[in-house]
Amino acid sequence: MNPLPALVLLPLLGGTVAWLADRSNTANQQPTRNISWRITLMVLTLETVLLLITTFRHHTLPGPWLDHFSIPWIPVMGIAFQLDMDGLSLSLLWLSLILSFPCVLLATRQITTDAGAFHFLFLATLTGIIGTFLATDLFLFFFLWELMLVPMFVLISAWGHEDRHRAAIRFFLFTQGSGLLMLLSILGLVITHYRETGLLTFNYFALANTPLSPFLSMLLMLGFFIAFAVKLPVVPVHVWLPAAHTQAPTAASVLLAGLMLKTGGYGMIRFNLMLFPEAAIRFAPVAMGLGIAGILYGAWLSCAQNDVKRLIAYSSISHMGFVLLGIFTGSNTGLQGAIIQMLAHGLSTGALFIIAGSIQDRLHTRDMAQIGGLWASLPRLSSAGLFFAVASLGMPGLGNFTGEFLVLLATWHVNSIVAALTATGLVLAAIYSLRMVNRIFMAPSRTSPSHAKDFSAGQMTILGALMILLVVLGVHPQPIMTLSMPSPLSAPPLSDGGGDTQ
Amino acid sequence: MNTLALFSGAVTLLGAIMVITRQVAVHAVLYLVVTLLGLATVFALLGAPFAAALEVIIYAGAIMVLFVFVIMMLNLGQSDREREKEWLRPRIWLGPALLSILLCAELIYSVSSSPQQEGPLAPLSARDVGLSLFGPYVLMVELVSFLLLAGLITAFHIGRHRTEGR
Amino acid sequence: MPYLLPLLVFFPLASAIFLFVTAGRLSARTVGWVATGAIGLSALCSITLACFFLFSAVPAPIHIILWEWMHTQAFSADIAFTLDPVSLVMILVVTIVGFLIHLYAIRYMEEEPGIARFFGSMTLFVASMLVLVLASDLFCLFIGWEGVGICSYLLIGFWYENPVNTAAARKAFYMTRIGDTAMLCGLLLLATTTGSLHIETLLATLHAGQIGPDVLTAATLFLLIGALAKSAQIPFQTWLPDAMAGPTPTSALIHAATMVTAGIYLIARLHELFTAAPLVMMLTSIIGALTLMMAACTALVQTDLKRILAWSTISQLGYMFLALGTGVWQAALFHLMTHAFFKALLFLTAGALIARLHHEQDIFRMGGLYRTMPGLTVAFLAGASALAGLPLVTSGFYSKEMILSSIWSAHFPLLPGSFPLAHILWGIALTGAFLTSLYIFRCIFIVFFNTHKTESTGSTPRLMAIPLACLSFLSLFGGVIEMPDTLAPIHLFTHFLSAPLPHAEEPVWLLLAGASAPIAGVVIAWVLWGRATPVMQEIPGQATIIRVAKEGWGVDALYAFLFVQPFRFLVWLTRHDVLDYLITGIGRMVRAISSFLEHTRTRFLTLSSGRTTLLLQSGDTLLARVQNGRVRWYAAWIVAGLCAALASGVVP
Amino acid sequence: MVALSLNASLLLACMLFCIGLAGVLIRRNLLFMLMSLDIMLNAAALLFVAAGAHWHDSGGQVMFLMILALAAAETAVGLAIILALHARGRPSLDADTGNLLRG
Repeated sequence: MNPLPALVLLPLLGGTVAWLADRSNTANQQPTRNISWRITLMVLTLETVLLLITTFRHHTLPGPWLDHFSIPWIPVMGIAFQLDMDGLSLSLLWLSLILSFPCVLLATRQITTDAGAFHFLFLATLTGIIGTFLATDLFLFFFLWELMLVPMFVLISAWGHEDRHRAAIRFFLFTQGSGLLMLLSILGLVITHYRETGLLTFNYFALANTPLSPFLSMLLMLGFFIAFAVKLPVVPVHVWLPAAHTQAPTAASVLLAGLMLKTGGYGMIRFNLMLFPEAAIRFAPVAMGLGIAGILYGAWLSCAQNDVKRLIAYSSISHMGFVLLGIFTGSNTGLQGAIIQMLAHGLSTGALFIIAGSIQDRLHTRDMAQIGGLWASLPRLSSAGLFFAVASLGMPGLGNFTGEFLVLLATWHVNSIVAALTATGLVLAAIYSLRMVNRIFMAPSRTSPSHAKDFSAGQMTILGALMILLVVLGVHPQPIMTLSMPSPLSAPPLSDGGGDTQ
Repeated sequence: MNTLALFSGAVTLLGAIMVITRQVAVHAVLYLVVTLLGLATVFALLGAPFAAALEVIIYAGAIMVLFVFVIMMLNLGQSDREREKEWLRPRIWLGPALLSILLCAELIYSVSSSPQQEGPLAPLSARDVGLSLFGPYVLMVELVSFLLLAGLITAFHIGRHRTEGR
Repeated sequence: MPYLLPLLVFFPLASAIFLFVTAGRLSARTVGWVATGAIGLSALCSITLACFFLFSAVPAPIHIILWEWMHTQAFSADIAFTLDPVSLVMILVVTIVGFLIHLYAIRYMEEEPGIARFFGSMTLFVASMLVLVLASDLFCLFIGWEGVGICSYLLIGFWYENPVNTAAARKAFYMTRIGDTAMLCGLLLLATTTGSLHIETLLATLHAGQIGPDVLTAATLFLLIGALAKSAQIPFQTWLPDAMAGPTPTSALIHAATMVTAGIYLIARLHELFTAAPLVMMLTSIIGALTLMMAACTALVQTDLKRILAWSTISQLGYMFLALGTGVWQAALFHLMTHAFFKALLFLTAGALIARLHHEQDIFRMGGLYRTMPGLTVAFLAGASALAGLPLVTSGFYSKEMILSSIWSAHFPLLPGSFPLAHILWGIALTGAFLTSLYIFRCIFIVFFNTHKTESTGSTPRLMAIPLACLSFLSLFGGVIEMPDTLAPIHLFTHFLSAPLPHAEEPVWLLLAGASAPIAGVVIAWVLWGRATPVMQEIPGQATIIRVAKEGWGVDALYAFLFVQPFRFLVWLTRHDVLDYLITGIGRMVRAISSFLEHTRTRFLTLSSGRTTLLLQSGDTLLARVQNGRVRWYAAWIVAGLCAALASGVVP
Repeated sequence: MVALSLNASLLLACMLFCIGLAGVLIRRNLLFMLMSLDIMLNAAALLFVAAGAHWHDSGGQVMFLMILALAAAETAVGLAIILALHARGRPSLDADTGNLLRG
């Protein structure tokens, strides 16, 4: 049995089960509490087991690709349900699962209104994300890409905070609009391929070898780039992000920041760099410029925010600027830096959103001017917050710095002045992170929330696991770097019509 | 001859104008008779003696008598005359008169703009008329008989209704 | 033996993690002892290593690679430790002084509610500092470098209830972070040039001549900026006095003995690199000289006891930079060591004193304390004499004398031989020594020997007294391992560090000058403040220059005016996302336009329909009037139509 | 014998018709309107006769006969209506009051 399709579909099925269970449960006379939550937890555990199997399965494939699965889906159009996994996918899949657990354990249990639907949507989004990391059929990729959006849209607009509708609609418009551009690019690529070879296929590996004129390849690449840039997000099209992150419920914020942004980076590596290498090289200066703009702009605005979640959201923009910069430096170092940065950012920002969400649950405000001095009453939460804030300011020895350092190193090879300019982003990072720390955690206690409950030991264990992972990423990133390098295209795993490969 | 034609035409027109301007119905009828007689002269001058005869006999004779009878039955008096006078203010007749004059001018203009045609004018005797009347136009004669019958029945019906209404 | 190196770091690190995890569950005394025990174990390790080093036949540096941090095509770095004499000196200082300060802090911090946080941060700091010191790879060093920064931040802002403290903490972190960023740039430059940040590889590349002079100058300049920021030299000096907001043990350990000397250590470690960049060397020495002078002058007018010590630290660090700039890094390290002893002593004594005076820090409100606390007086006197460098009996004398004598004979290759920069610098340093002695004895005379002013309570606990005693001993006699040739040819320290220096023949008057300056300072201080009726009770605060000097020469205000306020203002100005507004604005505009269009259309339609209705109505009435059932009117209409038809037929 | 040109008779017919028309339009009394109508009919008849004479066709006089019959029928019906109206209490014979569609 190949576990890849199960990996993709399991959350969706599990989500449906959770939903139905919740509905039948509420109809019951004596409802079991949190039944959908339990099912979700079970699904995630099962998924982890599957991923473990996938990771340690004996790989028989030649070449660097770890796993492959393909069955025809719409054969007339050359569309297949095709999944492939390489180290990059695998590491991002692990990130997805690792982040989902804290989400479910720390953030979704509080959902009381229509919990079944919430968990269903949560798992559906997760399906989209996991599928996006695995799909190598462009149509399937697009399908899953869109699948990610709709549940997230509903999550934000139904369970979000005060200004949720606007935020949700903005999120949806931006991502959906850019997704359409990507669809155009996919179709353009497929049609070009069809004209050249007479073979109608959406297969990633087949399409990778399509001969393209420079202009056309630039055009198609831009289509992909814009879609991924909106997701990443890159500066001029980032405006959906602060609102969406701020207004989303905690679990959705974590999904958004921790995972969904990574699909943008993943897409850039997998599709922009690999499908259109020449165009990407020609486009690199612009992309790098955008990356630097993102780093500085995000950090700068982050310095001025008073809303905790907004501050974290802008810091995300800054961090993802490093990812963009790293991807387009055109060197392996930069690429590895970008990947490490994605993983580390997922962990640190995800955790920060969990903490911000917990603060909001306890104090019912996100305004830093009103929170103030939590250390005395919530020492565990505060120390966790301090740790992740320090991680996000780029502390050497933690994952974020590794990523940033590698990206800066690669950038320095390209242009030292640009890299030096980028490094000033680190100063700004220190300013906004410590500003947050000194407003929330280490500050005169303002409203003494004596009734607020601190994190329990179990919850701290989960956050502790994230901390350990960050430290590992920071001081011993080599195995992960080796693992997570995207496989080159030169060795596609199998020719067409492979079916299940065992 | 020309003089006679002009004179008869003038009498006709003058009579017609008098008809429409009279205040007393009997006067108008009398002027109408004059008009018809003038017209009969014109017919005769146009070489249609049969038509002229019929004009005098039937129109000026029979139909006008009908009018006179009716006027007598209406029993009109001074009040009617006053009312007619009331109704013949210039404010009332000026508009229709102007309209008519305009129409007249247009008609005259269009008629006179057509070229003068002097065809051979030979009189058409009653025999010619009778021949064509019972030759090609026989169907029309039947139609006219129907028309007269219809008129007869209508008049009778209206008159009878009145008597019954009483 | 190599496994002791990771163990050295492990003890404090483990204790830090343990303390953070069990925060709030252990008693204060337990917390203190756990931390002190861990540092003690580290100190034992370092002493063992030192013994091993001293008594081994061929003392070779110990290398240990723990694991590879990363290896890519263009760059590789390892998490690796090296123990050579330079780092051995440092680990001895860090662990022993650290141990003593921890011991002291057990009692000092006993009452604090956040004691676990305090000791956690302190031990974490020691761990980071050890990583910094032991790292054989500049990248690894940078981990420790930033680590000590964040610990310093946490400890300065320990009493976070007061916003002034957290502001000071952030100020310290930001300023050092600016330097760190510059240092990171230097590291990146070196990394791209050599492909590795391993110090030995770096030096090998340097000796192979593969680093161009421009790159070298730029890289060392960047590193220098980092070191200056860390060591609070001009232009970064402003954070250190504010950093005194932290608990006194923190000030002693981090902001006097160890962390602030990281910059000196970095340059000493990379002295070969710096020697190859004469411009940067000269810059280093000039900045050092300026800083020492400026800081000494500032210290002279301070009234806050801890601030006097802080400015004095900056001044002493200036000495070290001066020494580094003139190439005698051994002297810098020697002074670093002795300074760690006596400055820690001074801080701890001051802390004990302040604790007993109900947190009174103004020296002019103290006085005559030698009667009530003779022990502290002796300790403070020991520290002060070492700081002033009273000849022969204090360690400070030997280290300062070493610096002074080496400056005199320093050589700056970039300058023409006739320009006596070395002599000018020597003059500044000598004046500095005089001022040092002046300000610290001013402090002593005012605090200990004047009329009694404040009530003091309790007595110094034994647990606090023991470290003071140890440090007093070290301050007084720690310097005898290295002496000027004129006195005795003892050069244990320099021999230990490197090949023996070629000792130029020093004139005796040089030594005499160096020895007499502190004595002169003491005498003048006694004249001014020490006698029963002092010449000057208080330095007049009215004079503008004094006020300015008291505020650190207005640099703070200048920075606030130049950087902080504009930054705050700009951030405030741009607190809203312009692009967000732009796009939202476009959206709004589109909506406004469309609604305007809609409105206009509606209005137009309403209007036109109204008009049409009106028109139709009027037409309707007209038609209705036409349709009046009056035969004559119908006829008239027929006629009119006929007229029109005819006219249209006739007229054209 | 034939002394009138077609144009002259046409002119006469037109004028006569317009006078009749003016009568119809001007007079409110039904009796006068009826008389004016007769004038108009006569004008039409004159036109037929003149045309017949001009083209020497007896059809014109046949048409005259038909108009004669028409006029007779019309007059008969019209006068009957006038009498009926008069008998029903509208002695004024005002044409303008007959617009109310009421028996």
